[in-house]
Amino acid sequence: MSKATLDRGVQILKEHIDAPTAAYFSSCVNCGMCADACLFYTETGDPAYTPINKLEPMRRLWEQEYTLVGRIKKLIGLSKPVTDEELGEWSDLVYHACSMCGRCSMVCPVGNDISYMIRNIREGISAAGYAPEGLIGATTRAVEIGSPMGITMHALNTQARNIKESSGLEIPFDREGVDYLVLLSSMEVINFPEYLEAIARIFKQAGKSWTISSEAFEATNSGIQIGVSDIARELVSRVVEAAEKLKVKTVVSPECGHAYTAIRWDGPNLMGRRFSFKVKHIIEVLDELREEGLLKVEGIEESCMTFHDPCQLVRKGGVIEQPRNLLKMIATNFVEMEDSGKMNWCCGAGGGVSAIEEAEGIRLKAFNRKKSQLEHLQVDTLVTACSNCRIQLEEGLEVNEMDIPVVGLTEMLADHLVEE
Amino acid sequence: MNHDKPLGQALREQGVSRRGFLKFCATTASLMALPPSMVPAIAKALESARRPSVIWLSFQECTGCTESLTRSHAPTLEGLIFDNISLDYHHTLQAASGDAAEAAREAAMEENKGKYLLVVDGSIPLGNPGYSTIAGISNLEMLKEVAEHAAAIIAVGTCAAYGGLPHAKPNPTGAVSVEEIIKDKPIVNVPGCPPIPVVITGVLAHFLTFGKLPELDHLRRPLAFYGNNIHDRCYRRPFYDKGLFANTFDDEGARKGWCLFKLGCKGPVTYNACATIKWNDGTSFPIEAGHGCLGCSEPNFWDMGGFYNALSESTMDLSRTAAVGIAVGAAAGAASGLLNRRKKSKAEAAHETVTVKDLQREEKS
Amino acid sequence: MNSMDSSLKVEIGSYNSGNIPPLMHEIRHALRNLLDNDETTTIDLRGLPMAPGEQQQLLDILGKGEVSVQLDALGKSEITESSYAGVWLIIHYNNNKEVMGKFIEITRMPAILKTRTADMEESLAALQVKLEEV
Amino acid sequence: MNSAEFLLWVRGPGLNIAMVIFIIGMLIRLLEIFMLGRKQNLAELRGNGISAGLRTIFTRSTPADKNSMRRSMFTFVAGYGFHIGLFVVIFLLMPHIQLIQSLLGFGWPALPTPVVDLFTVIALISLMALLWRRLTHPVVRYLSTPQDYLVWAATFLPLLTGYMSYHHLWFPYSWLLGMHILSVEFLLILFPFTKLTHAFTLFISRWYTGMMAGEKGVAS
Repeated sequence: MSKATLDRGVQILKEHIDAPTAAYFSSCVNCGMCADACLFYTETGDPAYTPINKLEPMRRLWEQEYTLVGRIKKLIGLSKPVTDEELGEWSDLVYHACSMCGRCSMVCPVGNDISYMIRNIREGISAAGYAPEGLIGATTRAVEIGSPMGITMHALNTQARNIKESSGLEIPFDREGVDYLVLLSSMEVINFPEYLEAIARIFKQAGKSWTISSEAFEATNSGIQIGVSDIARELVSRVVEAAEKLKVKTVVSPECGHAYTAIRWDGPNLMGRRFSFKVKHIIEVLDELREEGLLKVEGIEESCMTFHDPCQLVRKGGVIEQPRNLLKMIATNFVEMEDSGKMNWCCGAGGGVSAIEEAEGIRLKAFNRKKSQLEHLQVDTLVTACSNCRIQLEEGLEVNEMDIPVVGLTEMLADHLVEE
Repeated sequence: MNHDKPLGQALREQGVSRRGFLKFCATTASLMALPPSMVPAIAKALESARRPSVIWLSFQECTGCTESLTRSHAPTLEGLIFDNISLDYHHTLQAASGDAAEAAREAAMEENKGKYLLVVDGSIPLGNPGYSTIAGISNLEMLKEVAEHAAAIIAVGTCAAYGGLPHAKPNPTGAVSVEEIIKDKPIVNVPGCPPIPVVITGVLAHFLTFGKLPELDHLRRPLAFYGNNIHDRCYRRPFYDKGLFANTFDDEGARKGWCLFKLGCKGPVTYNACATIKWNDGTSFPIEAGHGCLGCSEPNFWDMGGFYNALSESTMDLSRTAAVGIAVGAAAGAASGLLNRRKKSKAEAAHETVTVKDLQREEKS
Repeated sequence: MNSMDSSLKVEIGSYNSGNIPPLMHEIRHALRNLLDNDETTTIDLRGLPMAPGEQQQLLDILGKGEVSVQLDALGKSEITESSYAGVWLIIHYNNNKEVMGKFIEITRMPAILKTRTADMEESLAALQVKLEEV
Repeated sequence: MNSAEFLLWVRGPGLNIAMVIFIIGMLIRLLEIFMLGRKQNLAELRGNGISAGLRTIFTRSTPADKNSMRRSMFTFVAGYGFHIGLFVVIFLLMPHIQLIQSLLGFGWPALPTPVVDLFTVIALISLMALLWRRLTHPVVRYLSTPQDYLVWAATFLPLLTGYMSYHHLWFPYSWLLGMHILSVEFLLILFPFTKLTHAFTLFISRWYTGMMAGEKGVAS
């Protein structure tokens, strides 16, 4: 029996209101600058999509519960309580119209980390039962099947077999004591099987041992997106247990944004303990191999290309220079997109937006930002390092009838490996 | 001199030439702080002016105001004014005393009923009528009696105008100003401790010349003399604007004559003519002598938070208030913070693991 | 001079109320007006805030001209034309030689110097009487 | 009440009342924030959070990047104009320094009054521009609550009355000075209970945000 109620949502919000949140709400002066940084506002012009507005129920709850004046106002009936209707209404704002890209957190003049709070308000809204159907479905599949897209080991095995047949490369499963435990996102398994082969080729050339855990190959974490820490913890713990069981040195997050955040930054905090292994994004690993001289490439891409920075890598992960270092090995005609790096604009599908069917309209509208950036640049190839971004970019370009191929950085590097 | 002759005629009979009369008019205009262009109008008015009867009552005062007046350049043109008013009662200056003096007052009141000018210096004690009496008559009683048929009242000095030093906390005699007692007569306040002598005579000259009181500000002070504050007319004002201040009475700034704001000068909130008319025959005034303005022409000037505290400082000890605030605030903040922590811990303790089954509401599924 | 003197000495001349230049402008303007419209202007120096020494500074700037007249009526008066023709300085004293008023008059001839008609009529009558006596 | 009594009240009891409410209120607000606490970050850190937090306290006073500045140009210009003007007026006008010195026991040199006057005008114009924006810009109008307008007025009044005092506009100086001090007292009393608190808490916000980002190796 479901326990989702308003009270539960409110109680969970109370758990998540901490000192930073209180400082943030105390500091906001409604200047509206976060709106200018949010593509859901800039591409729709709807003031309701102003980032700080997406937190209004939580702000009121903080005021009513955790400030003296708010408590007095509540006591004498001067404050507006948080209601079911309101949380239902706000569900659209915090799930459909926010990809938790964190641009707002970078521009806020008083220094509020708005996306940090969005992550927390999702906890309350989901516990109150107002998470979007699509995300609930993905989360349920992730918990029950092991992958938000319902991929099973069976599908992965088939893929491994195909790779073996076509290239002769062995995909190692469940090997102990290897250098890298490679995780995959279901999107890669379904849409971009080239990734796995690329990994196999690169590690082979570099002479690194690696493996995939048959118990935990999925990197994505729907619990993070929907905002349920309990579920996020369960999903992360599968990876952690597998990594510890196989005694690997490093867990490698795939070309995915939030998966990296989920394991690298949120993982230890969800588990409540430090990890015995390191967590790295595949791009970080590749850049390390490059530094060590273990990544030998040949041939140059002469087409004009640019790189789309996944938000979770740049603004939440600090991975900014690595992809550029790698690209420069194989591309001469590399141009930076406007606002690239730390301030890059989101593709519009992060933070779970891509899993919400009802959000398709706004998701494609949000893509207009990327579209105009790309129109401005006139590139031949768009490179990125996140499958979720990649799917959104491909879809957006197709809808807008723009013929620009979107390529994963890992695959592109693998294509240039020196054949031995 | 005949009481009933117009002033112009009376002066000529005294042998004052027409040039002398013009000089008299020019200096009178200057005295009243009226522009020189007013001289012809003043001459015309003075030509036909008739001398009024003046009764001067001194209550709780120090005689400083009378001193200010009489110690100024006598005999002077102001003296001439006094020659042309009939000072029928002034218990410090008159020769008569005792019953004769009181009789003179009563006679003047009777003779000029409704036309005489009443000048008051000193405050009136309301605490006990016996605190200050003249010929056995309490100040309150005498003021009421003389004011009843006065044409107008001039309250000379800060005591008569606003209660003055006797009114200072804790005001043991219950001293009040003239205007707090007399409500139905035109009153001019000529405050100052003491007022500038030419200001006193200027107001008298105005009454003599035009037969009415000058234009007043919201504190019933003649605008001609009290229209500007000391700060705006002060020759040290440029130092204020440049940010050059004396920090002590003997530092470089004090020697160079810089602004005295930091040393407690009340010039910015004091309306008086000291900075322009100056004192002692136009020689100097307190700021020129190196001391800040005390604000003596303003009500309650003695209680304005210390003569040597800058105007922008608090009149009370803020540091103690701040210390109390910090102590109370820290305690209250800690209490409120602890309540918050308890609330949060309770919410955490009540936490039940959210599973995928809990994500949809009953009514929805 | 002892040390007391030097420590308490006010440095005259370091003051500048800034009032001299506008006053000079006013005088210039009044002189222009006198030439163009034959209008006289009187400035009462008592109404102007002056720093110590500034009034003397002003008088020094104006300087002394050709005419200097002494009037004796209700005490002395000094009427001097400054080095700028048409700009007069008038100082009225009382019988105690104290300054009662200080004016700058911009005029062809200060009004106080002109003989009054009434005085002349009286003089005429007096002269007549005198002649008859002779 | 005459102007002298009024001035006496605002300089004495009024200022004391306002000051004590301000101090108590702000301490409550600050302790409420800090005592809510935050969980320790167990992830392997990429950078030093403390130095990043300290850095962000300062760097957030400048635009994140050129394009963000261009997009929010109006807010930037008016915001800078207002805040810089206000800072200069509060901390570099001699009478204000004198008050602070009487409270803390130390002071610092002042700017010439006409310069401060110029900054007052800048602050006043900026504030009016920001109000205009609040009333007309769809986002800011949408976000604005009655409190925003109250706080605007409470900030505008001390600047306006201060400006009026210096220039003797419309009322006698003593009344203007009294009104000026009273309006500051109004501001002080409102301060802890409105978003005016941001003047203090923004440093906490920047600190936390800078630290959390810095631990991930992101310069925020």
